[in-house]
Amino acid sequence: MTMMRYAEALNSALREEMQRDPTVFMFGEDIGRYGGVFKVSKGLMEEFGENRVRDTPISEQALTAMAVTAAMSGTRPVLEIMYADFMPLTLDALVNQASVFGYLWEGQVEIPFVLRTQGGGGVGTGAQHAKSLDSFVAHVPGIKVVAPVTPADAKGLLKAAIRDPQPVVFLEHKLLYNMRGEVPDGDDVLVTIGKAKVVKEGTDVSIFATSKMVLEAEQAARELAKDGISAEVIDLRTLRPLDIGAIMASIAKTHHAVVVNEGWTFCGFAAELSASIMDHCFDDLDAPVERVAMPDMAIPYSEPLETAMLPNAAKIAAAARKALA
Amino acid sequence: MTMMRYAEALNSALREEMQRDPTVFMFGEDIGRYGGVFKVSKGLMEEFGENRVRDTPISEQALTAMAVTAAMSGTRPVLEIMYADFMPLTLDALVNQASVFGYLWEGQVEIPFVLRTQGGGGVGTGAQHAKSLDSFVAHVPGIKVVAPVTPADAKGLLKAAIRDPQPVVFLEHKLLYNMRGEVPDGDDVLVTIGKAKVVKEGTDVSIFATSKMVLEAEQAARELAKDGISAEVIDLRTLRPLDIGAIMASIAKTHHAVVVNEGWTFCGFAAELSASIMDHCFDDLDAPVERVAMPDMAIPYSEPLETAMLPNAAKIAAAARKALA
Amino acid sequence: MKNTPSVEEQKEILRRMVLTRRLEEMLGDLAKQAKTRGPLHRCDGQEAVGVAACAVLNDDDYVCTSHRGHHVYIGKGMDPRRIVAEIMGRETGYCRGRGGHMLLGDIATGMLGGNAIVGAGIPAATGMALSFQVLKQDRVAMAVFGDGAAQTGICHESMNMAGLWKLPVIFLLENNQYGLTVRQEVQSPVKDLHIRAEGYGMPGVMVDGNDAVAVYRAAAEAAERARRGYGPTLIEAKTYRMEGFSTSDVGGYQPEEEIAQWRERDPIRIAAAALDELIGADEVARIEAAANIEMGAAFEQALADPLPVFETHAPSSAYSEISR
Amino acid sequence: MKNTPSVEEQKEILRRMVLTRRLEEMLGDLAKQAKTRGPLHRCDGQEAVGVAACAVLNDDDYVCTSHRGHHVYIGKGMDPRRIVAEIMGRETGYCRGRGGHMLLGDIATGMLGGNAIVGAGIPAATGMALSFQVLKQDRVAMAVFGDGAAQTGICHESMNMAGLWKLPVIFLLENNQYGLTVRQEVQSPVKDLHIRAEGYGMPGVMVDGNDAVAVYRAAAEAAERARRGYGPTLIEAKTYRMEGFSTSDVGGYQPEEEIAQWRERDPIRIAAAALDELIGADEVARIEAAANIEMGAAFEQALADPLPVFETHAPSSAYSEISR
Ligand SMILES: Cc1ncc(C[n+]2csc(CCOP(=O)(O)OP(=O)(O)O)c2C)c(N)n1
Ligand SMILES: Cc1ncc(C[n+]2csc(CCOP(=O)(O)OP(=O)(O)O)c2C)c(N)n1
Ligand SMILES: [Mg+2]
Ligand SMILES: [Mg+2]
Repeated sequence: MTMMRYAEALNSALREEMQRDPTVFMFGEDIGRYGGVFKVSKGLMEEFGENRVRDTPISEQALTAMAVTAAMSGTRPVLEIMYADFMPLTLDALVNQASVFGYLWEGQVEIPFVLRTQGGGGVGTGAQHAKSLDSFVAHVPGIKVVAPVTPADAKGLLKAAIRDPQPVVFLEHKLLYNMRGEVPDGDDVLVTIGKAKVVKEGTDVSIFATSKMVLEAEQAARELAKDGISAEVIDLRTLRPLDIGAIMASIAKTHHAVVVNEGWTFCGFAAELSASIMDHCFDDLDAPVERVAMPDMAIPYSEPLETAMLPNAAKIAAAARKALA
Repeated sequence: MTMMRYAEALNSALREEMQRDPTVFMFGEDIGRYGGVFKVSKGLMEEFGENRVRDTPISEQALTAMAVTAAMSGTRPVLEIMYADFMPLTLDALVNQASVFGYLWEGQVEIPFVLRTQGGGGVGTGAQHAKSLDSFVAHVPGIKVVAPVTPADAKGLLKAAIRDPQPVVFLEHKLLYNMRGEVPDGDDVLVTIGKAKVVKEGTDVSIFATSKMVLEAEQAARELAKDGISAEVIDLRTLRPLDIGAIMASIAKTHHAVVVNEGWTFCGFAAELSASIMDHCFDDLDAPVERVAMPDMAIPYSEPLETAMLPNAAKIAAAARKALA
Repeated sequence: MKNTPSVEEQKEILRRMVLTRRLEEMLGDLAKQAKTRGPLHRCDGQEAVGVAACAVLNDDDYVCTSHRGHHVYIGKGMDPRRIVAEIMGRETGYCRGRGGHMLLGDIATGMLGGNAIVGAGIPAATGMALSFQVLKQDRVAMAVFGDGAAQTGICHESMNMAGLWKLPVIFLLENNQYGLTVRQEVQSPVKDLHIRAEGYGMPGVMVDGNDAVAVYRAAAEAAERARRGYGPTLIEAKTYRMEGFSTSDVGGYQPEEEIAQWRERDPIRIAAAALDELIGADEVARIEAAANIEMGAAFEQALADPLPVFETHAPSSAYSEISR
Repeated sequence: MKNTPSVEEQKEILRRMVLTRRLEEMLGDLAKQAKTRGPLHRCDGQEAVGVAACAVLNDDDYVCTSHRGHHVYIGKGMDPRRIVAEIMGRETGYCRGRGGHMLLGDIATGMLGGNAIVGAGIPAATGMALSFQVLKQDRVAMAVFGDGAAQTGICHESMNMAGLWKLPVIFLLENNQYGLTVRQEVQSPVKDLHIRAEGYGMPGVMVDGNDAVAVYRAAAEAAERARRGYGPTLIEAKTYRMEGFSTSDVGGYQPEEEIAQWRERDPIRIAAAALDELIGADEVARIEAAANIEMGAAFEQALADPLPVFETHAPSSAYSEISR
């Protein structure tokens, strides 16, 4: 085990996979000379050269489309999209290219590419640089979507994503990069895509979250514990494919559920969680699933406004109490 | 009342609104000289001239962004995007422009534009020309989304959309254009955005749908009636804002619900319907809400494949039976 | 640098052009009998562009085309029977009926593939060329796209990156002078689109798209440049689509006189005339007759092939998901 | 056609350039004290571009700028106090604190607005110009954007449509030679981006972006063309950002010697020197001093203003929805 920051864990995953497999290459805006605006690719251009680590023009739409076909042609591209807010620019390549050809040309091509991006609010980056648009990408068949919260999962899932034969959208969070945690040593420590993790066991209510919202859920669980409420916190880690088995097992025990997502409420990822629970766990539920997500509005800049609207531990705890009331 | 086709109803809405308000103008690919590939804008360039009815280059991304700011500058643009499959290209303008500035510059600007498009499968147009991507647009705060099924609603809602101060995405369906129906006469017959309609009353199970799926739901209700099952069919008409009151009223009566959407299942619009029902109607439900939507895969071309996967009356009826089992 | 087609190559080009024309005609007939499904975009009149340009490529060079790609399918050496089978939605088609006429793909011949999102073939080929460059392979990618597609944002982004990185890609702009129904002057303020190449630091050349030899030469030169590491080329091939936009098209926007003028310059007649001089009219006629027969047989076989059944086409490996 | 600024105009331009510089410096100081929120993109060194170009516009002409728009805010005549208040997240700011420094908008002065999606200001201004043309109004729209933004697809799509329809729009490309951290040769294979104008059927001109008078002249000519119905112009103003990309920038990618060279050509010194000859150095010094004082006062007032409270900022009319 080595203690490292989330950004460092990602960096070491990239380095190891590039060392291991010469077909892995990276491209994206400012990822090369500068090492990425969040420093995730620091030192990689120096190590692997300008052919395999490329600074690009500001052209998200073509970049993503190029990643798709580069992946069909013998390489394993890792594309960085600087902010998740720019995901709309990548969607044609995901929805009309990767998703379509993965199925239509099944057996002829694989599409092993990773699109890394980061979203989330909390530091005044404003309405165009703080969103979580998880449900846009999670809606697309044939695309996997992961969103780790710990450095260990960040490393293990990124390595798994790079080795995966399908496109994987890898969602990071700007407030996680400096978080530290123990990361297992060894080049082949992968984390399986599609497996949730019980972060804290509990018996009264299940809280399901991904990415930074897992930290908020853990905080909520600690607050609830003070009132004698035992919350189980599940880090889904993967948004698609969803580990519905883990969800069912937890709800079978607690009979109450809170679903959390930093994206907008309406048609957001939390809606899918609620609907999936409706599909699979209705008879186990003693109360409606509570959704905790972003109010349906643009994210304001000013601190009191932004802070008030983001989902957080207090809102999660309140939702859990409501579910149990 | 006049009997007309859905396409004609849209055409007359456009004509009347352009006659009434000189700030309304239209643009889009092949909408002018040719009258639109679905002939919705037939004759309008002749009547209103090339300044107000414009054929455009193939540039969906900029066209949508231009509609947003044209709308801020004194006009009421109506933009046609030929296929809903191209919505990803329009999303930056919706998510990062219209949605953002509608709130940030509230009080300074209004953004009265209509984005018309059409989706849906059934006629072998293939994986890039048959999708319903409703949840992409319905996820965006500040955007209204409507999807009428009858010629009367098509006309009344399009007129309301053009007069609305907010952006409205207007979802048509390629298989509806030739459907005929009675349309009320009179220039000011609007249909209120955000109001659902009970298409058929029933007592055993509520079926919620929009656009062409309403026809499938009606057909399902007829089949269920043969077995003595009384289904209530609700045409939501508007996806956002959702008429949750109408949904609650129906479920309070039937205690069973089927939600239908032609888009993909995972993170699709049907998921939001299920989640909204979870939020508001849990105690009224005697069984889990059944989701009927597209399987999570690209739409195949060949007839037996496409036909097998599209949601239809038989699948809706089966879902209703399951809910009641 | 060799950039003139040999006699053998010219014969093969003519053969493939005739195969393509016959494919279009037979599809047109079936469409009139309502035996096809969905819109079909015929490329009658444009055969020289797709066929002659593909003739300079190897099997492991990739080509991306548009919704109007039949000449590229045939040009890249795909099997007529399996093309027809795909277009007719059969299990024996290149994509087992999943793709249809616009979305064919065949990794074996490097036709990867059709694309019905206008402009999408441009970054597609650029991405392939990027992969070739990263792997330091001696391979070229080519995008075949229309004048309408040239107005899309991804065209700009792709050409900029291709010029910047000197990617081994050929941009073959098939200027048939119409978008869907609108003339080119309704889509762009400039008539000659290859002039834009300068802004991307690459050569832009114009050729007569109805002259297979001219297309071959330009493509050969571009491929050579790409292989030598000098980067991309934009080739604008002026041509014309003689049968309108698609089978679901009500027509009326291409003036009759204009169509007639271009029929005079039918690319198959031009290619045949050039060959007449080299191998004699009889041999040319034999090539054409054989191609027509071959395509007829392809239809016969393909139409006898089975339609797919849904059960064997449910989402599987390409969409493998653990828990659903 | 009048295209040289009067003495009065030059004085006002200088005043606004100094206001902008002082704004940047004071923000820089506050950022160092960790009293600002989020990244700030200073435009020190680029003041002449935004200020002098806006000087040729009327209040009802619209301008769209980028994430680096302070010179445009001031240039278009916005009130320093309310600008600062917005940047500091106050209720008295132009957007009541909702926007922050990148997303300001003010319909009254026609600054509509900042935009942090790179390239998005380009179709934004084009759409405004479209509206003006539809309504047959005598108004002009201007997009101010960077060399990085010039590589986006929407830039191409917008310029093509503007050229096609002869829209009354000015494309002011502020080439400060860097994207975020990458030099322009890492972003584009061509050094001079205005050459792309030819591909859109519009004139492309290059000016010294550090010379306010040169910028004014080019913008005045472009505005005149637009008003007369001759359509758009692409102006490439070569300039430099002396303080790096943003306050969250760790720097290191702009060579010191390069920065030093450009400091020699500080646009404020160039504008002041030109005015020295016309009105004397004392008067120039008075203008500068007054501007510095004005901006100081703006900060003092704005920082005393209240922060917003969430309750009055919940989604309301802009998001009105009937049933939720
Ligand atoms: C992104 C996108 N926009 C619009 C369409 C609808 N469409 C299909 S083909 C076409 C015209 C294409 O023109 P061009 O590129 O010149 O090709 P041609 O049909 O002339 O071969 C249009 C608008 C589409 N398929 N994709
Ligand atoms: C679509 C998009 N991609 C990437 C970014 C991140 N980003 C912000 S500014 C910038 C560089 C812009 O360069 P340029 O247009 O030259 O403007 P400058 O900062 O030099 O003024 C980048 C990449 C963004 N905001 N939007
Ligand atoms: Mg064309
Ligand atoms: Mg720049």
